[in-house]
Amino acid sequence: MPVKERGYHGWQGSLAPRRLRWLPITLQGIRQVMQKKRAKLLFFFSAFPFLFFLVAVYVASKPELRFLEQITSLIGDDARLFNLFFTRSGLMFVLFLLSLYAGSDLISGDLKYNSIQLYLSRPLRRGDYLAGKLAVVMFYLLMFSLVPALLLVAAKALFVGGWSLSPGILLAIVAYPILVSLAMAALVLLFSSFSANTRLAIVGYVGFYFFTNMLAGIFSQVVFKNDAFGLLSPERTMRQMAALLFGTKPALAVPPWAAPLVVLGVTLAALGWILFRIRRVEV
Amino acid sequence: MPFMSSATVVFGFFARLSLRNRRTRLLLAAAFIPFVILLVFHLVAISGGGSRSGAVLFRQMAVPFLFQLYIPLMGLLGGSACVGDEIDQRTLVFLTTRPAGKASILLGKSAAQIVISLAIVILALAGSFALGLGSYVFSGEGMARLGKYLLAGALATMAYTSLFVLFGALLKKPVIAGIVFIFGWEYIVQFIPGSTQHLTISHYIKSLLPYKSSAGGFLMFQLEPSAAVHAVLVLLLLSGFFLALATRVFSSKEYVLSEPRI
Amino acid sequence: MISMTDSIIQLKEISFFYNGFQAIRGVSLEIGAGVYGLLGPNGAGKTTLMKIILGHLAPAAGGGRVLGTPMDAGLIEVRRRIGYMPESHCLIPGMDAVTLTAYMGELSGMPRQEAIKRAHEVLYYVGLEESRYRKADTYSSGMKQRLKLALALVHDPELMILDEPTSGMDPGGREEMLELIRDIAAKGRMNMIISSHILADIEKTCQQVLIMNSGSIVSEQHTRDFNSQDTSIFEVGIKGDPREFLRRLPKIQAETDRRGLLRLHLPADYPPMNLFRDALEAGVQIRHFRPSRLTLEDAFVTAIGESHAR
Amino acid sequence: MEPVLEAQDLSKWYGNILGVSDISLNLTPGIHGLLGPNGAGKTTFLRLASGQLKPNRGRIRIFGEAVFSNPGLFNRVGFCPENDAYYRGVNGGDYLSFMARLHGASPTEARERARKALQRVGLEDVAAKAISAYSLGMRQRLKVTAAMLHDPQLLILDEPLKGVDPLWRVRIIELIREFESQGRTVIVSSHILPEIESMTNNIVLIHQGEILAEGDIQEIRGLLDSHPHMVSIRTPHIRRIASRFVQDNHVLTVNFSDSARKVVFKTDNRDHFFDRLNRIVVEEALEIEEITSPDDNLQAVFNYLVGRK
Repeated sequence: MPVKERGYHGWQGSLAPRRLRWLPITLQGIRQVMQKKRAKLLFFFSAFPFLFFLVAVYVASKPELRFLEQITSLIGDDARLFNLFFTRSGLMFVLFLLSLYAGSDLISGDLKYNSIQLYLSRPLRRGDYLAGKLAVVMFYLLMFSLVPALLLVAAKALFVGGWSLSPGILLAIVAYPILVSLAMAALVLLFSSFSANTRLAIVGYVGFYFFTNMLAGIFSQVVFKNDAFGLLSPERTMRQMAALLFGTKPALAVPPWAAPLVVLGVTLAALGWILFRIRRVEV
Repeated sequence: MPFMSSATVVFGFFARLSLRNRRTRLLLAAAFIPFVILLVFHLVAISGGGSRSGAVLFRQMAVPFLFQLYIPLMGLLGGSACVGDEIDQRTLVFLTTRPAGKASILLGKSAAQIVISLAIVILALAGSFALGLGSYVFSGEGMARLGKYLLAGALATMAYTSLFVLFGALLKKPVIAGIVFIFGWEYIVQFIPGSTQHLTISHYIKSLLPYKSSAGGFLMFQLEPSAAVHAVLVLLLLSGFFLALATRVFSSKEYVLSEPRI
Repeated sequence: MISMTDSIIQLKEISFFYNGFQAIRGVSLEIGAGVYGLLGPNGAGKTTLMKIILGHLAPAAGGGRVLGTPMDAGLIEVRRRIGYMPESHCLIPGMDAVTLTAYMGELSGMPRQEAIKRAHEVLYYVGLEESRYRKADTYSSGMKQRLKLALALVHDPELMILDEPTSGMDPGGREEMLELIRDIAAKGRMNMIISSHILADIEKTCQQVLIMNSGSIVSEQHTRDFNSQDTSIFEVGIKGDPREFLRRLPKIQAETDRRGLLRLHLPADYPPMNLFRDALEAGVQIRHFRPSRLTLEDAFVTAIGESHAR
Repeated sequence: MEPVLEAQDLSKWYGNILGVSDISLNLTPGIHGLLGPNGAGKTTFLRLASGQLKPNRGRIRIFGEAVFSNPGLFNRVGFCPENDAYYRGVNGGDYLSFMARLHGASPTEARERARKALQRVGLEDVAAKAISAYSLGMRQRLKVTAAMLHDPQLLILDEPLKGVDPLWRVRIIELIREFESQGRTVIVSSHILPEIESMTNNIVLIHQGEILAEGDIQEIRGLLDSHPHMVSIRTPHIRRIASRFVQDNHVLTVNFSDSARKVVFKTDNRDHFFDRLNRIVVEEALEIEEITSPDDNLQAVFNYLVGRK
């Protein structure tokens, strides 16, 4: 009878080079956010805009519910419907809260507990680390923007019993949430990478969000009466971009390329800074 | 060791420490955002750009930013750090195993935090005011106006910092609670007319601000101001009360600096 | 697989600076298969050198090959094949030991199911089987040390770099840790670099020792060379008053070591057995008696010199 | 003698995790070594002794005074915590000056005390360097000297030698012994047994939150008389020596090892055994190469008491 020898045993498998080296970081991060306190509660409230629009789509598809027409007329065409869902349903604020909840401690926690060296002792580069963390936040943001939007598309098709969506709108429905999630994830991670102190990250991100909104409002409407200042606010910039993608009337009178340029610029700058910051961490 | 002298020593050390702190530098930079904006505005105006007066910019931008956003958030960061940093960095033991009472330690630390914050707020307010209102500052009326802003700013800084010192001494995660307080409680209550407003700090601060127009937006919403003397007294009393309570909590509570090692 | 003749690490003229302070001063070295000890006082540059090998720090000058791969270009490859146990405590809060270990395995390129299975195995191996579902942040420092070893082992690397593996462990735990390290080296044919400032640890685990001081390697030798005997020095442990005993001995050099033992330098004309007679006459018992050996500690002190102690 | 530290039925738990339970202890001047495996409750005990924690049950008094919320006591007590903690952005000199100021020193006096304290542990050259740039061992030395800063009567050191390199370890042990030689009290916990041995014979063994044994290391030995001791002798005359002891009532077993030059006795009375051995060696002029006790160290006591072996 062969008896397994006591003591150390090697591992017989082989370590395969992975194409998506960052993927385990993302999956693990997603699981960890799920285990946080009050996660379920937050997710429940985050689904409100979707539930509301689901009801609206249903009502709009039923001629017998005509007495609600005043409401349903607002979502007359697909472009308006999804534009409203993305920008006027409180979804922006929900996404802000979600990014704060999922992302504010993602890097600061690793700085505090000295765990970046755990990652960098594995076959990972700093960029892989950042990509993995970024994808965690993006996952939750997409879960409550892209996914419900696609569900709405499906619901509409079911309720109405036909397919009426134009490819341009479908593209916008997919592209908009991805852009928003990327930008927001980059922003929250930017604040998270400032220090090992998560408190600073939270206060900084919250302060930034409210302050830019305040500033954009005052500048564009009171002081300068120039819509370009509206782009100071992430929320207004996103709305502007949505209008552009969905072909609805934009709120700000600025050139069409301005909003995407701001989003892209801010995102790239944030990612660049985080990489620079991680590089300077002594592991 | 006598209470006052140990509080003074603690105050001196932490005041100097916080001057070198990155967080203080970040806060200082943030406080001067309105100032920088005003500066840019003037440069643009000189070259023939903008049309609105600096006074409007000061009132519509600098005041809401500083009072509504900056002072509460700085109070939250600085106040909760008084105890929070000592726990996070596990340095509390260095202070509590010396012959200085815990009350004097916390008061010294809080005082250092408040003094630094006051300096920042006063500098930022006065700078923005001067830049926004120009030569008006040097008139008697302008001085009085600036005085009111500074008084309101100073009292707000004290009240918020003291409150969040208490939060820091009491709670494990003071920042979340603080954010809920600032953007939840203080914000929602101002939409409720009547005496409920008296339960917020911002009500008394608003009562002290030298202009009462509601045109400026959400800061002035639904204001039924209290008398100035009344507001000053309440803010002072509140600060004292929060600090006293914080020292009580800090003196009697035990803080476990790391996980029990079992 | 690396054959025994290949060199595991080759470094050429490595230099490294921290804010203008030269932490590594032109270190060149060649390490073959086997277990190497890296010994030196705090601040000698042991950890820095290890981090350079791992690619955590980029040397200001010099380069080399690790496991046959060029250091800079093959960063990912090198990190896949090395297991690193850092000195500082590092963990991901809120994760239990199995999850953390499996996670690290996955990051190293193991399939998830395999990683979980292997995590259980290595945790059992390092003696954490009973607390493997506990959150790692509630571990005592000895348990964290074992966990870090498990993390370094999970992907069965070719080279392990262990930075102060026994720091913060109680004596029983320390012995077990050293036993594990010896077992891994023997059964797993693992190549290792172990840093420590505890001499006994290195003596017990390593075949070769590199002594570092102020950023340079000051000495390289076989551990077995330390055991050459010097018959004129004896270690003596007595029960009773040592003064009376020492008074009876001829004028000799005597010092007390950290364990309270006397180190006696006997002159050639004094037969060592006379110690027993003198002890009897002085009314003390000799309870410990052994020719002193040149220990790693002596080698260490000689190599580093007294300048450090000042 | 009036005890310096006095604990009575001291118990402390964190939630449902036990820290220490029912510790009763009286410590008099001298060095006391606190030993126990990781998680035994050493740190919890020392945190109770330094007033960082409140006991759930029982009481602890130092110099007859309660500890929690009694800052005045720390004029006479110095404490070195186990955590590797420090104020970011502060240098060693300023840190020690601050600590001295908390003891009521004037600014100039504080700087002078800080300078001396740094000198004591060889850190005078890095006085102006940020503590965060120190190595672990240097920070440890700084904590130790900070605890001694005000020349206290009682020094409590939690793992003071952790991470300190061998040369400085010896120096710190010397410092501790010098400190004690002036009639003062030191309580020190350590993982490294030879170091406790080189500092003191008074040990307190803690295990799973309880005191296992307390007293002189020899007394603890005495307690364990049933625990037989091994004595190993290397000599060319193993059979002659063995034959002298075979008849001895206090020799339980005699083992010859493979090398044929070594014999290992197990005895339950070491005093008697060594007395006879010394006489035989002298009387019969035997050649002895080596006498060692494979289990005669703290480690053996420890292992025996905590039941590892």
